[in-house]
Amino acid sequence: HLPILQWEDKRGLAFTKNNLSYSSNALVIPVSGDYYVYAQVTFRGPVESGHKPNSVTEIITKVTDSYPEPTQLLTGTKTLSENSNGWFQPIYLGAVVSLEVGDKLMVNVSDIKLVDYTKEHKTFFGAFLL
Amino acid sequence: HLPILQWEDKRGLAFTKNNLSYSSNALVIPVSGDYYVYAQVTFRGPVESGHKPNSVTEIITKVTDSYPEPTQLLTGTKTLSENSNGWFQPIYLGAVVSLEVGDKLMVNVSDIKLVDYTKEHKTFFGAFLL
Amino acid sequence: HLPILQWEDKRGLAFTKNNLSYSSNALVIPVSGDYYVYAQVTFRGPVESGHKPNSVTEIITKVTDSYPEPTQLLTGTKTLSENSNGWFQPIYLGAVVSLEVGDKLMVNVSDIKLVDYTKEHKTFFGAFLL
Amino acid sequence: LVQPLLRLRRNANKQACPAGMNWIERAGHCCSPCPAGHFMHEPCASPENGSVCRTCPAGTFRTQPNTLGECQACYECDQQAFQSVLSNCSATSNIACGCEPGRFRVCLDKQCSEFSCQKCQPCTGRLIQRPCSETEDTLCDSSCQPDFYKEGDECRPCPTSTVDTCGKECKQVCG
Repeated sequence: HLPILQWEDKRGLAFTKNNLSYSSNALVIPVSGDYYVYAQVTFRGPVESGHKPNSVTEIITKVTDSYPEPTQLLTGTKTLSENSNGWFQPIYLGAVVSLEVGDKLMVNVSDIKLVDYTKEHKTFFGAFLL
Repeated sequence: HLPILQWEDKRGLAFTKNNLSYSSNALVIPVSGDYYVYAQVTFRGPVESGHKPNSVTEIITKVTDSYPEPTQLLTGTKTLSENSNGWFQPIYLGAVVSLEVGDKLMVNVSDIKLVDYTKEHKTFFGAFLL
Repeated sequence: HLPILQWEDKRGLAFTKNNLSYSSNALVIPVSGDYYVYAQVTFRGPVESGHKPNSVTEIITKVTDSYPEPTQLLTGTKTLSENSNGWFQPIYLGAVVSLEVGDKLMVNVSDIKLVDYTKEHKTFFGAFLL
Repeated sequence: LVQPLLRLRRNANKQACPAGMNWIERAGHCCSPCPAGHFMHEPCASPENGSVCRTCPAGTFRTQPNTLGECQACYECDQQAFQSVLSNCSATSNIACGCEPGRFRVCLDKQCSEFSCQKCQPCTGRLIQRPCSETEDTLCDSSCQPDFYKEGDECRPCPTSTVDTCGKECKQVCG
Protein backbone atom coordinates (compact mmCIF):
# COMPACT_ATOMS: atom_id res chain seq x y z
CA HIS A 1 0.00 0.00 0.00
CA LEU A 2 0.96 3.61 -0.48
CA PRO A 3 2.54 5.49 2.45
CA ILE A 4 0.11 7.05 4.96
CA LEU A 5 0.52 10.67 6.08
CA GLN A 6 0.77 11.64 9.74
CA TRP A 7 -1.09 14.75 10.93
CA GLU A 8 -0.94 17.36 13.69
CA ASP A 9 -4.36 17.42 15.40
CA LYS A 10 -3.97 19.97 18.19
CA ARG A 11 -1.53 22.77 17.52
CA GLY A 12 -1.99 25.81 15.31
CA LEU A 13 -5.07 25.69 13.08
CA ALA A 14 -5.58 21.97 13.78
CA PHE A 15 -8.41 20.81 16.04
CA THR A 16 -10.81 17.91 16.56
CA LYS A 17 -14.22 18.11 18.24
CA ASN A 18 -17.62 16.38 18.54
CA ASN A 19 -15.80 13.11 19.26
CA LEU A 20 -14.22 13.01 15.82
CA SER A 21 -10.82 11.87 17.06
CA TYR A 22 -7.42 11.37 15.49
CA SER A 23 -5.30 8.32 16.34
CA SER A 24 -2.56 6.38 14.56
CA ASN A 25 -2.69 8.51 11.44
CA ALA A 26 -6.45 8.25 11.03
CA LEU A 27 -9.61 10.24 11.73
CA VAL A 28 -11.94 7.93 13.64
CA ILE A 29 -15.66 8.28 12.89
CA PRO A 30 -17.70 8.64 16.11
CA VAL A 31 -21.20 8.27 14.68
CA SER A 32 -22.55 6.73 11.47
CA GLY A 33 -23.70 9.22 8.85
CA ASP A 34 -22.76 11.19 5.75
CA TYR A 35 -19.58 13.22 6.04
CA TYR A 36 -17.94 15.77 3.77
CA VAL A 37 -14.35 14.54 3.74
CA TYR A 38 -11.55 16.67 2.26
CA ALA A 39 -7.77 16.88 2.07
CA GLN A 40 -5.16 18.93 0.27
CA VAL A 41 -1.57 17.79 -0.19
CA THR A 42 1.03 20.13 -1.64
CA PHE A 43 3.70 18.14 -3.42
CA ARG A 44 7.10 19.64 -4.27
CA GLY A 45 10.34 18.51 -5.83
CA PRO A 46 12.84 17.61 -7.00
CA VAL A 47 14.00 15.81 -3.91
CA GLU A 48 17.09 14.08 -5.24
CA SER A 49 18.41 15.00 -8.61
CA GLY A 50 17.58 12.42 -11.20
CA HIS A 51 14.64 11.07 -9.17
CA LYS A 52 12.01 12.81 -11.27
CA PRO A 53 8.62 11.21 -10.66
CA ASN A 54 6.30 11.44 -13.60
CA SER A 55 3.20 11.73 -11.41
CA VAL A 56 1.95 12.48 -7.88
CA THR A 57 -1.09 10.86 -6.28
CA GLU A 58 -3.19 11.59 -3.20
CA ILE A 59 -5.83 9.11 -2.01
CA ILE A 60 -8.31 9.41 0.87
CA THR A 61 -8.82 5.85 2.11
CA LYS A 62 -11.30 4.21 4.50
CA VAL A 63 -10.42 1.28 6.77
CA THR A 64 -13.24 -0.53 8.52
CA ASP A 65 -13.58 -3.53 10.81
CA SER A 66 -16.22 -4.92 8.49
CA TYR A 67 -13.79 -5.45 5.62
CA PRO A 68 -10.15 -6.58 5.59
CA GLU A 69 -9.06 -4.30 2.75
CA PRO A 70 -8.93 -0.49 2.67
CA THR A 71 -11.40 1.26 0.35
CA GLN A 72 -10.20 4.12 -1.84
CA LEU A 73 -12.77 6.91 -1.43
CA LEU A 74 -11.23 9.85 -3.36
CA THR A 75 -8.19 9.98 -5.61
CA GLY A 76 -6.31 12.89 -7.18
CA THR A 77 -3.54 11.88 -9.53
CA LYS A 78 -1.56 14.26 -11.76
CA THR A 79 1.34 13.81 -14.12
CA LEU A 80 4.21 16.22 -13.80
CA SER A 81 5.47 18.14 -16.78
CA GLU A 82 7.50 20.59 -14.80
CA ASN A 83 11.08 20.93 -15.78
CA SER A 84 13.83 19.73 -13.55
CA ASN A 85 14.36 22.68 -11.22
CA GLY A 86 11.95 23.34 -8.38
CA TRP A 87 8.29 22.47 -8.88
CA PHE A 88 5.30 22.43 -6.51
CA GLN A 89 1.76 21.28 -7.05
CA PRO A 90 -1.32 21.13 -4.74
CA ILE A 91 -4.01 18.44 -5.09
CA TYR A 92 -7.36 19.10 -3.36
CA LEU A 93 -10.01 16.41 -2.86
CA GLY A 94 -13.43 16.65 -1.24
CA ALA A 95 -16.75 14.79 -1.38
CA VAL A 96 -19.61 13.34 0.66
CA VAL A 97 -19.20 9.71 1.75
CA SER A 98 -21.34 7.47 3.92
CA LEU A 99 -19.41 6.25 6.96
CA GLU A 100 -20.07 3.91 9.88
CA VAL A 101 -19.09 4.47 13.48
CA GLY A 102 -15.51 3.23 13.97
CA ASP A 103 -14.49 3.71 10.36
CA LYS A 104 -11.02 5.21 9.97
CA LEU A 105 -10.03 7.77 7.31
CA MET A 106 -6.46 8.18 6.13
CA VAL A 107 -4.55 10.00 3.41
CA ASN A 108 -2.09 8.01 1.27
CA VAL A 109 0.40 9.56 -1.12
CA SER A 110 2.46 8.21 -3.95
CA ASP A 111 5.76 9.39 -2.44
CA ILE A 112 6.06 10.80 1.06
CA LYS A 113 9.38 12.48 0.24
CA LEU A 114 7.54 14.81 -2.16
CA VAL A 115 5.01 16.08 0.40
CA ASP A 116 5.42 19.70 1.57
CA TYR A 117 4.67 19.33 5.27
CA THR A 118 6.41 22.59 6.24
CA LYS A 119 3.32 24.83 6.48
CA GLU A 120 -0.04 23.78 7.96
CA HIS A 121 -1.97 25.88 5.45
CA LYS A 122 -0.50 24.05 2.45
CA THR A 123 -1.28 20.46 3.42
CA PHE A 124 -4.42 19.69 5.46
CA PHE A 125 -7.09 17.03 6.05
CA GLY A 126 -10.55 17.09 7.63
CA ALA A 127 -14.16 15.92 7.74
CA PHE A 128 -17.51 17.13 9.06
CA LEU A 129 -20.86 15.44 9.57
CA LEU A 130 -23.69 16.77 7.39
CA HIS B 1 -23.30 22.93 -25.63
CA LEU B 2 -20.47 20.90 -24.22
CA PRO B 3 -21.05 17.17 -23.70
CA ILE B 4 -22.81 16.19 -20.43
CA LEU B 5 -21.43 13.41 -18.24
CA GLN B 6 -23.51 10.42 -17.17
CA TRP B 7 -23.20 9.17 -13.59
CA GLU B 8 -23.69 5.95 -11.57
CA ASP B 9 -26.04 6.79 -8.66
CA LYS B 10 -26.50 3.48 -6.83
CA ARG B 11 -23.59 1.09 -7.00
CA GLY B 12 -20.35 1.23 -5.04
CA LEU B 13 -19.74 4.54 -3.21
CA ALA B 14 -22.56 6.29 -5.10
CA PHE B 15 -25.87 7.07 -3.35
CA THR B 16 -28.70 9.57 -3.33
CA LYS B 17 -30.96 10.38 -0.36
CA ASN B 18 -33.29 12.99 1.15
CA ASN B 19 -35.14 13.16 -2.20
CA LEU B 20 -32.10 14.51 -4.03
CA SER B 21 -32.59 12.31 -7.09
CA TYR B 22 -30.61 11.58 -10.22
CA SER B 23 -32.31 11.35 -13.60
CA SER B 24 -31.23 11.89 -17.22
CA ASN B 25 -27.72 12.91 -16.29
CA ALA B 26 -28.77 15.48 -13.71
CA LEU B 27 -29.16 15.86 -9.96
CA VAL B 28 -32.69 17.16 -9.35
CA ILE B 29 -33.12 19.61 -6.47
CA PRO B 30 -35.99 18.53 -4.16
CA VAL B 31 -36.27 21.67 -2.02
CA SER B 32 -35.20 25.28 -2.54
CA GLY B 33 -32.18 26.42 -0.57
CA ASP B 34 -28.43 26.88 -0.55
CA TYR B 35 -26.43 23.84 -1.58
CA TYR B 36 -22.73 23.08 -1.57
CA VAL B 37 -22.25 21.61 -5.04
CA TYR B 38 -19.01 19.87 -6.01
CA ALA B 39 -17.51 17.69 -8.74
CA GLN B 40 -14.13 16.32 -9.68
CA VAL B 41 -13.29 15.11 -13.18
CA THR B 42 -10.00 13.35 -13.84
CA PHE B 43 -8.94 13.96 -17.41
CA ARG B 44 -6.34 11.77 -19.07
CA GLY B 45 -4.72 11.30 -22.45
CA PRO B 46 -3.47 10.86 -25.06
CA VAL B 47 -6.44 9.11 -26.57
CA GLU B 48 -5.56 8.78 -30.23
CA SER B 49 -2.29 10.05 -31.58
CA GLY B 50 -2.52 13.41 -33.22
CA HIS B 51 -5.50 14.51 -31.16
CA LYS B 52 -3.54 16.59 -28.65
CA PRO B 53 -5.91 18.95 -26.80
CA ASN B 54 -4.27 22.04 -25.38
CA SER B 55 -6.74 22.42 -22.55
CA VAL B 56 -9.45 20.63 -20.54
CA THR B 57 -12.57 22.17 -19.04
CA GLU B 58 -15.16 21.07 -16.47
CA ILE B 59 -18.34 23.08 -15.88
CA ILE B 60 -21.12 22.51 -13.32
CA THR B 61 -24.28 23.79 -14.99
CA LYS B 62 -27.81 24.53 -13.77
CA VAL B 63 -30.89 24.02 -15.93
CA THR B 64 -34.14 25.46 -14.65
CA ASP B 65 -37.69 25.66 -15.93
CA SER B 66 -37.71 29.39 -15.25
CA TYR B 67 -35.03 30.14 -17.85
CA PRO B 68 -34.50 28.59 -21.30
CA GLU B 69 -30.71 28.52 -21.16
CA PRO B 70 -28.37 26.64 -18.84
CA THR B 71 -26.47 28.71 -16.28
CA GLN B 72 -22.77 27.99 -15.74
CA LEU B 73 -22.31 27.82 -11.96
CA LEU B 74 -18.67 26.70 -11.59
CA THR B 75 -15.92 26.31 -14.16
CA GLY B 76 -12.46 24.75 -13.94
CA THR B 77 -10.34 25.10 -17.04
CA LYS B 78 -6.65 24.32 -17.48
CA THR B 79 -4.15 24.32 -20.31
CA LEU B 80 -2.12 21.19 -20.81
CA SER B 81 1.62 21.16 -21.11
CA GLU B 82 2.07 17.45 -20.69
CA ASN B 83 4.20 15.51 -23.09
CA SER B 84 2.97 12.96 -25.57
CA ASN B 85 2.88 9.81 -23.47
CA GLY B 86 0.27 9.41 -20.75
CA TRP B 87 -0.96 12.46 -18.81
CA PHE B 88 -3.51 12.88 -15.98
CA GLN B 89 -5.15 16.05 -14.72
CA PRO B 90 -7.87 16.23 -12.05
CA ILE B 91 -10.06 19.34 -11.77
CA TYR B 92 -12.05 19.84 -8.55
CA LEU B 93 -14.84 22.40 -8.21
CA GLY B 94 -17.03 23.23 -5.22
CA ALA B 95 -19.08 26.16 -3.97
CA VAL B 96 -22.37 27.24 -2.38
CA VAL B 97 -25.14 28.11 -4.84
CA SER B 98 -28.78 29.08 -4.30
CA LEU B 99 -31.09 26.62 -6.00
CA GLU B 100 -34.84 26.28 -6.49
CA VAL B 101 -36.90 23.12 -6.23
CA GLY B 102 -36.81 21.35 -9.62
CA ASP B 103 -33.49 22.85 -10.70
CA LYS B 104 -31.21 20.35 -12.42
CA LEU B 105 -27.43 20.19 -11.97
CA MET B 106 -25.16 18.68 -14.59
CA VAL B 107 -21.46 18.39 -15.34
CA ASN B 108 -20.20 19.36 -18.81
CA VAL B 109 -16.73 18.67 -20.11
CA SER B 110 -14.71 19.96 -23.02
CA ASP B 111 -14.10 16.47 -24.45
CA ILE B 112 -15.80 13.35 -23.16
CA LYS B 113 -13.10 11.08 -24.66
CA LEU B 114 -10.59 12.60 -22.25
CA VAL B 115 -12.57 11.75 -19.10
CA ASP B 116 -11.18 8.96 -16.90
CA TYR B 117 -14.34 7.02 -16.08
CA THR B 118 -12.51 3.83 -15.03
CA LYS B 119 -12.50 4.30 -11.22
CA GLU B 120 -15.35 5.82 -9.16
CA HIS B 121 -12.94 7.55 -6.77
CA LYS B 122 -11.30 9.62 -9.53
CA THR B 123 -14.35 11.26 -11.08
CA PHE B 124 -17.33 12.15 -8.86
CA PHE B 125 -20.17 14.66 -8.45
CA GLY B 126 -22.46 15.62 -5.57
CA ALA B 127 -24.38 18.22 -3.60
CA PHE B 128 -25.74 18.72 -0.09
CA LEU B 129 -28.20 21.18 1.43
CA LEU B 130 -26.73 23.57 4.01
CA HIS C 1 1.63 41.56 1.83
CA LEU C 2 0.28 39.93 -1.29
CA PRO C 3 -2.46 41.80 -3.16
CA ILE C 4 -6.02 41.26 -1.92
CA LEU C 5 -8.82 40.40 -4.33
CA GLN C 6 -12.02 42.42 -4.50
CA TRP C 7 -15.32 40.56 -4.90
CA GLU C 8 -18.85 41.13 -6.21
CA ASP C 9 -21.28 40.22 -3.40
CA LYS C 10 -24.72 40.96 -4.83
CA ARG C 11 -25.05 40.55 -8.56
CA GLY C 12 -25.33 37.34 -10.57
CA LEU C 13 -24.60 34.19 -8.57
CA ALA C 14 -23.12 36.19 -5.68
CA PHE C 15 -25.07 36.58 -2.42
CA THR C 16 -24.54 36.96 1.31
CA LYS C 17 -27.04 35.96 4.01
CA ASN C 18 -27.39 35.04 7.70
CA ASN C 19 -25.43 38.20 8.53
CA LEU C 20 -22.29 36.96 6.84
CA SER C 21 -21.42 40.30 5.25
CA TYR C 22 -18.84 41.53 2.77
CA SER C 23 -17.03 44.82 3.29
CA SER C 24 -13.66 46.24 2.17
CA ASN C 25 -12.63 43.09 0.37
CA ALA C 26 -13.41 40.76 3.26
CA LEU C 27 -16.11 38.39 4.46
CA VAL C 28 -16.96 39.40 8.02
CA ILE C 29 -17.82 36.59 10.43
CA PRO C 30 -21.11 37.30 12.27
CA VAL C 31 -20.98 34.54 14.89
CA SER C 32 -18.14 32.46 16.31
CA GLY C 33 -17.98 28.86 15.14
CA ASP C 34 -16.51 26.42 12.64
CA TYR C 35 -16.86 27.46 9.02
CA TYR C 36 -16.10 25.65 5.78
CA VAL C 37 -14.19 28.33 3.88
CA TYR C 38 -13.41 27.95 0.18
CA ALA C 39 -12.16 29.91 -2.82
CA GLN C 40 -11.16 29.25 -6.40
CA VAL C 41 -8.99 31.60 -8.43
CA THR C 42 -8.44 31.01 -12.13
CA PHE C 43 -5.09 32.40 -13.16
CA ARG C 44 -4.23 33.06 -16.80
CA GLY C 45 -1.39 34.50 -18.82
CA PRO C 46 0.76 35.68 -20.39
CA VAL C 47 -0.16 39.23 -19.51
CA GLU C 48 2.70 41.26 -20.93
CA SER C 49 5.37 39.63 -22.99
CA GLY C 50 8.50 38.90 -21.07
CA HIS C 51 6.76 38.82 -17.69
CA LYS C 52 6.58 35.06 -17.39
CA PRO C 53 5.86 34.09 -13.77
CA ASN C 54 7.11 30.67 -12.81
CA SER C 55 4.38 30.12 -10.24
CA VAL C 56 0.95 31.30 -9.05
CA THR C 57 -0.29 31.40 -5.45
CA GLU C 58 -3.67 31.80 -3.78
CA ILE C 59 -3.99 32.27 -0.01
CA ILE C 60 -7.14 32.56 2.14
CA THR C 61 -6.16 34.82 5.03
CA LYS C 62 -7.80 35.75 8.33
CA VAL C 63 -7.50 39.17 9.92
CA THR C 64 -8.67 39.56 13.49
CA ASP C 65 -8.76 42.36 16.04
CA SER C 66 -7.10 40.06 18.56
CA TYR C 67 -3.85 39.79 16.58
CA PRO C 68 -2.02 42.46 14.58
CA GLU C 69 -0.91 40.19 11.75
CA PRO C 70 -2.97 38.26 9.21
CA THR C 71 -3.07 34.47 9.57
CA GLN C 72 -2.69 32.33 6.47
CA LEU C 73 -5.47 29.72 6.67
CA LEU C 74 -5.20 27.93 3.30
CA THR C 75 -2.62 28.14 0.55
CA GLY C 76 -2.56 26.76 -2.98
CA THR C 77 0.65 27.34 -4.88
CA LYS C 78 1.74 25.86 -8.20
CA THR C 79 4.66 26.22 -10.57
CA LEU C 80 3.88 26.91 -14.17
CA SER C 81 5.31 24.72 -16.86
CA GLU C 82 3.15 26.02 -19.61
CA ASN C 83 4.79 27.33 -22.71
CA SER C 84 4.84 30.95 -23.63
CA ASN C 85 1.54 31.27 -25.45
CA GLY C 86 -1.76 31.36 -23.54
CA TRP C 87 -2.06 29.37 -20.35
CA PHE C 88 -4.75 29.18 -17.65
CA GLN C 89 -4.86 27.34 -14.36
CA PRO C 90 -7.47 27.14 -11.57
CA ILE C 91 -6.53 26.68 -7.88
CA TYR C 92 -9.29 25.54 -5.51
CA LEU C 93 -8.97 25.67 -1.72
CA GLY C 94 -11.43 24.61 0.97
CA ALA C 95 -11.34 23.54 4.61
CA VAL C 96 -12.96 23.91 8.03
CA VAL C 97 -11.53 26.66 10.24
CA SER C 98 -12.56 27.94 13.65
CA LEU C 99 -13.45 31.64 13.50
CA GLU C 100 -14.50 34.29 15.99
CA VAL C 101 -17.21 36.89 15.54
CA GLY C 102 -15.68 39.89 13.72
CA ASP C 103 -12.91 37.93 12.03
CA LYS C 104 -12.35 38.94 8.41
CA LEU C 105 -11.54 36.54 5.58
CA MET C 106 -9.72 37.63 2.45
CA VAL C 107 -8.11 36.09 -0.60
CA ASN C 108 -4.56 37.10 -1.53
CA VAL C 109 -2.87 36.23 -4.79
CA SER C 110 0.71 36.26 -5.98
CA ASP C 111 -0.04 38.57 -8.91
CA ILE C 112 -3.37 40.31 -9.42
CA LYS C 113 -2.68 40.86 -13.11
CA LEU C 114 -2.82 37.09 -13.66
CA VAL C 115 -6.29 36.65 -12.15
CA ASP C 116 -9.13 35.86 -14.56
CA TYR C 117 -11.90 37.99 -13.12
CA THR C 118 -13.95 37.99 -16.35
CA LYS C 119 -16.45 35.24 -15.43
CA GLU C 120 -18.03 34.76 -11.98
CA HIS C 121 -18.03 30.96 -12.34
CA LYS C 122 -14.27 30.80 -12.79
CA THR C 123 -13.14 32.76 -9.73
CA PHE C 124 -15.24 32.62 -6.53
CA PHE C 125 -14.99 32.78 -2.73
CA GLY C 126 -17.33 31.78 0.09
CA ALA C 127 -17.93 30.34 3.53
CA PHE C 128 -20.70 28.62 5.49
CA LEU C 129 -21.21 27.87 9.18
CA LEU C 130 -21.28 24.16 10.08
CA LEU D 1 -42.26 8.53 37.31
CA VAL D 2 -38.62 9.52 37.46
CA GLN D 3 -36.68 8.73 34.38
CA PRO D 4 -33.08 7.83 35.18
CA LEU D 5 -30.91 10.41 33.55
CA LEU D 6 -28.71 7.80 32.10
CA ARG D 7 -30.45 4.54 31.37
CA LEU D 8 -27.74 1.95 31.77
CA ARG D 9 -28.09 -0.67 29.20
CA ARG D 10 -26.10 -3.79 28.87
CA ASN D 11 -23.40 -2.24 26.81
CA ALA D 12 -22.16 -5.18 24.76
CA ASN D 13 -19.05 -3.78 23.20
CA LYS D 14 -17.41 -4.67 19.95
CA GLN D 15 -14.29 -6.20 21.52
CA ALA D 16 -16.52 -9.01 22.85
CA CYS D 17 -17.14 -10.47 19.34
CA PRO D 18 -15.86 -14.05 19.08
CA ALA D 19 -13.29 -14.73 16.37
CA GLY D 20 -14.81 -14.78 12.89
CA MET D 21 -17.67 -12.49 13.85
CA ASN D 22 -18.02 -8.72 13.46
CA TRP D 23 -19.75 -6.15 15.67
CA ILE D 24 -22.82 -4.73 13.88
CA GLU D 25 -23.53 -1.27 15.24
CA ARG D 26 -27.09 -1.04 13.92
CA ALA D 27 -27.94 -4.49 15.33
CA GLY D 28 -26.13 -3.94 18.63
CA HIS D 29 -24.59 -7.43 18.58
CA CYS D 30 -22.11 -9.59 16.67
CA CYS D 31 -22.92 -11.39 13.41
CA SER D 32 -20.95 -13.69 11.18
CA PRO D 33 -19.85 -12.02 7.96
CA CYS D 34 -21.31 -12.69 4.52
CA PRO D 35 -19.04 -14.62 2.15
CA ALA D 36 -16.96 -13.00 -0.59
CA GLY D 37 -19.13 -12.00 -3.56
CA HIS D 38 -21.94 -10.97 -1.19
CA PHE D 39 -22.97 -8.01 1.00
CA MET D 40 -24.99 -7.89 4.20
CA HIS D 41 -28.54 -6.96 3.23
CA GLU D 42 -29.85 -7.53 6.78
CA PRO D 43 -27.77 -8.25 9.91
CA CYS D 44 -28.50 -11.44 11.90
CA ALA D 45 -31.39 -11.22 14.36
CA SER D 46 -29.03 -12.60 17.00
CA PRO D 47 -25.44 -13.85 16.96
CA GLU D 48 -26.63 -17.44 16.66
CA ASN D 49 -28.57 -16.79 13.46
CA GLY D 50 -27.19 -16.08 10.01
CA SER D 51 -27.34 -12.65 8.37
CA VAL D 52 -29.33 -12.00 5.20
CA CYS D 53 -26.60 -11.91 2.57
CA ARG D 54 -27.21 -10.96 -1.04
CA THR D 55 -25.02 -11.54 -4.09
CA CYS D 56 -23.16 -8.46 -5.31
CA PRO D 57 -25.21 -6.91 -8.15
CA ALA D 58 -23.68 -6.88 -11.64
CA GLY D 59 -20.89 -4.34 -11.88
CA THR D 60 -19.89 -4.73 -8.23
CA PHE D 61 -17.74 -7.17 -6.23
CA ARG D 62 -16.37 -8.13 -2.80
CA THR D 63 -13.16 -10.15 -2.73
CA GLN D 64 -13.44 -10.95 1.01
CA PRO D 65 -16.02 -12.03 3.60
CA ASN D 66 -17.62 -8.87 5.01
CA THR D 67 -20.39 -7.24 6.97
CA LEU D 68 -20.77 -4.26 4.62
CA GLY D 69 -24.07 -2.96 3.33
CA GLU D 70 -22.95 -2.69 -0.30
CA CYS D 71 -20.40 -4.08 -2.74
CA GLN D 72 -17.54 -2.19 -4.37
CA ALA D 73 -18.02 -0.81 -7.90
CA CYS D 74 -15.89 -2.57 -10.53
CA TYR D 75 -13.23 -0.55 -12.28
CA GLU D 76 -13.40 -0.30 -16.07
CA CYS D 77 -10.63 -0.75 -18.61
CA ASP D 78 -9.72 2.41 -20.47
CA GLN D 79 -10.61 1.51 -24.06
CA GLN D 80 -9.89 5.08 -25.15
CA ALA D 81 -6.30 4.56 -23.98
CA PHE D 82 -5.99 1.17 -25.79
CA GLN D 83 -6.40 -0.94 -22.66
CA SER D 84 -7.92 -4.41 -22.97
CA VAL D 85 -9.75 -6.62 -20.48
CA LEU D 86 -7.52 -9.40 -19.13
CA SER D 87 -10.25 -10.76 -16.87
CA ASN D 88 -13.78 -9.52 -16.37
CA CYS D 89 -15.14 -8.22 -13.09
CA SER D 90 -16.93 -10.99 -11.20
CA ALA D 91 -18.81 -10.98 -7.89
CA THR D 92 -15.54 -11.88 -6.13
CA SER D 93 -12.90 -10.04 -8.17
CA ASN D 94 -12.34 -6.67 -9.77
CA ILE D 95 -11.67 -6.33 -13.49
CA ALA D 96 -8.06 -6.74 -14.63
CA CYS D 97 -6.81 -4.58 -17.50
CA GLY D 98 -3.85 -4.91 -19.86
CA CYS D 99 -2.86 -3.47 -23.24
CA GLU D 100 -4.22 -4.26 -26.68
CA PRO D 101 -1.99 -6.45 -28.86
CA GLY D 102 0.90 -4.47 -30.33
CA ARG D 103 1.09 -2.19 -27.28
CA PHE D 104 2.91 -2.30 -23.96
CA ARG D 105 2.36 -0.68 -20.54
CA VAL D 106 3.95 2.66 -19.66
CA CYS D 107 3.48 2.91 -15.90
CA LEU D 108 2.54 6.31 -14.53
CA ASP D 109 3.13 5.41 -10.89
CA LYS D 110 5.33 3.03 -8.97
CA GLN D 111 2.55 0.48 -8.44
CA CYS D 112 1.57 0.69 -12.09
CA SER D 113 -2.05 1.02 -11.02
CA GLU D 114 -2.22 3.75 -13.66
CA PHE D 115 -0.67 3.04 -17.02
CA SER D 116 -1.02 4.02 -20.66
CA CYS D 117 -0.59 1.63 -23.59
CA GLN D 118 2.07 2.64 -26.04
CA LYS D 119 2.70 1.18 -29.50
CA CYS D 120 5.51 -1.38 -29.68
CA GLN D 121 8.38 -0.24 -31.89
CA PRO D 122 8.49 -2.17 -35.17
CA CYS D 123 12.32 -2.70 -35.49
CA THR D 124 12.06 -2.21 -39.28
CA GLY D 125 15.09 -3.73 -40.94
CA ARG D 126 16.48 -5.07 -37.70
CA LEU D 127 16.47 -8.40 -35.90
CA ILE D 128 14.35 -8.52 -32.74
CA GLN D 129 16.36 -9.18 -29.59
CA ARG D 130 13.30 -9.40 -27.34
CA PRO D 131 9.73 -9.26 -28.62
CA CYS D 132 7.25 -6.68 -27.29
CA SER D 133 5.40 -7.91 -24.20
CA GLU D 134 2.63 -6.65 -21.89
CA THR D 135 5.18 -4.78 -19.82
CA GLU D 136 8.11 -4.03 -22.15
CA ASP D 137 8.69 -2.54 -25.58
CA THR D 138 10.34 -4.57 -28.34
CA LEU D 139 14.13 -4.64 -27.98
CA CYS D 140 15.64 -4.26 -31.46
CA ASP D 141 19.03 -5.60 -32.40
CA SER D 142 21.54 -2.83 -33.04
CA SER D 143 22.70 -4.38 -36.33
CA CYS D 144 20.60 -4.47 -39.49
CA GLN D 145 18.94 -7.52 -40.99
CA PRO D 146 20.41 -9.13 -44.13
CA ASP D 147 19.62 -7.02 -47.28
CA PHE D 148 19.41 -3.87 -45.13
CA TYR D 149 22.18 -1.29 -44.71
CA LYS D 150 22.75 1.29 -41.98
CA GLU D 151 22.09 4.97 -42.60
CA GLY D 152 22.39 7.08 -39.46
CA ASP D 153 20.66 4.99 -36.83
CA GLU D 154 18.16 3.56 -39.31
CA CYS D 155 18.28 0.36 -41.33
CA ARG D 156 17.24 0.81 -44.99
CA PRO D 157 16.45 -1.93 -47.50
CA CYS D 158 19.05 -2.52 -50.21
CA PRO D 159 17.88 -0.79 -53.40
CA THR D 160 16.56 -3.38 -55.88
CA SER D 161 17.36 -1.53 -59.10
CA THR D 162 20.42 0.63 -59.86
CA VAL D 163 23.01 0.27 -57.18
CA ASP D 164 24.84 3.58 -58.04
CA THR D 165 22.51 5.68 -55.82
CA CYS D 166 23.95 3.64 -53.00
CA GLY D 167 26.41 5.34 -50.62
CA LYS D 168 29.53 3.78 -49.20
CA GLU D 169 27.71 1.80 -46.43
CA CYS D 170 25.06 0.70 -48.90
CA LYS D 171 27.62 -0.55 -51.42
CA GLN D 172 29.47 -2.41 -48.71
CA VAL D 173 26.31 -4.31 -47.61
CA CYS D 174 24.30 -4.48 -50.78
CA GLY D 175 27.30 -4.99 -53.18
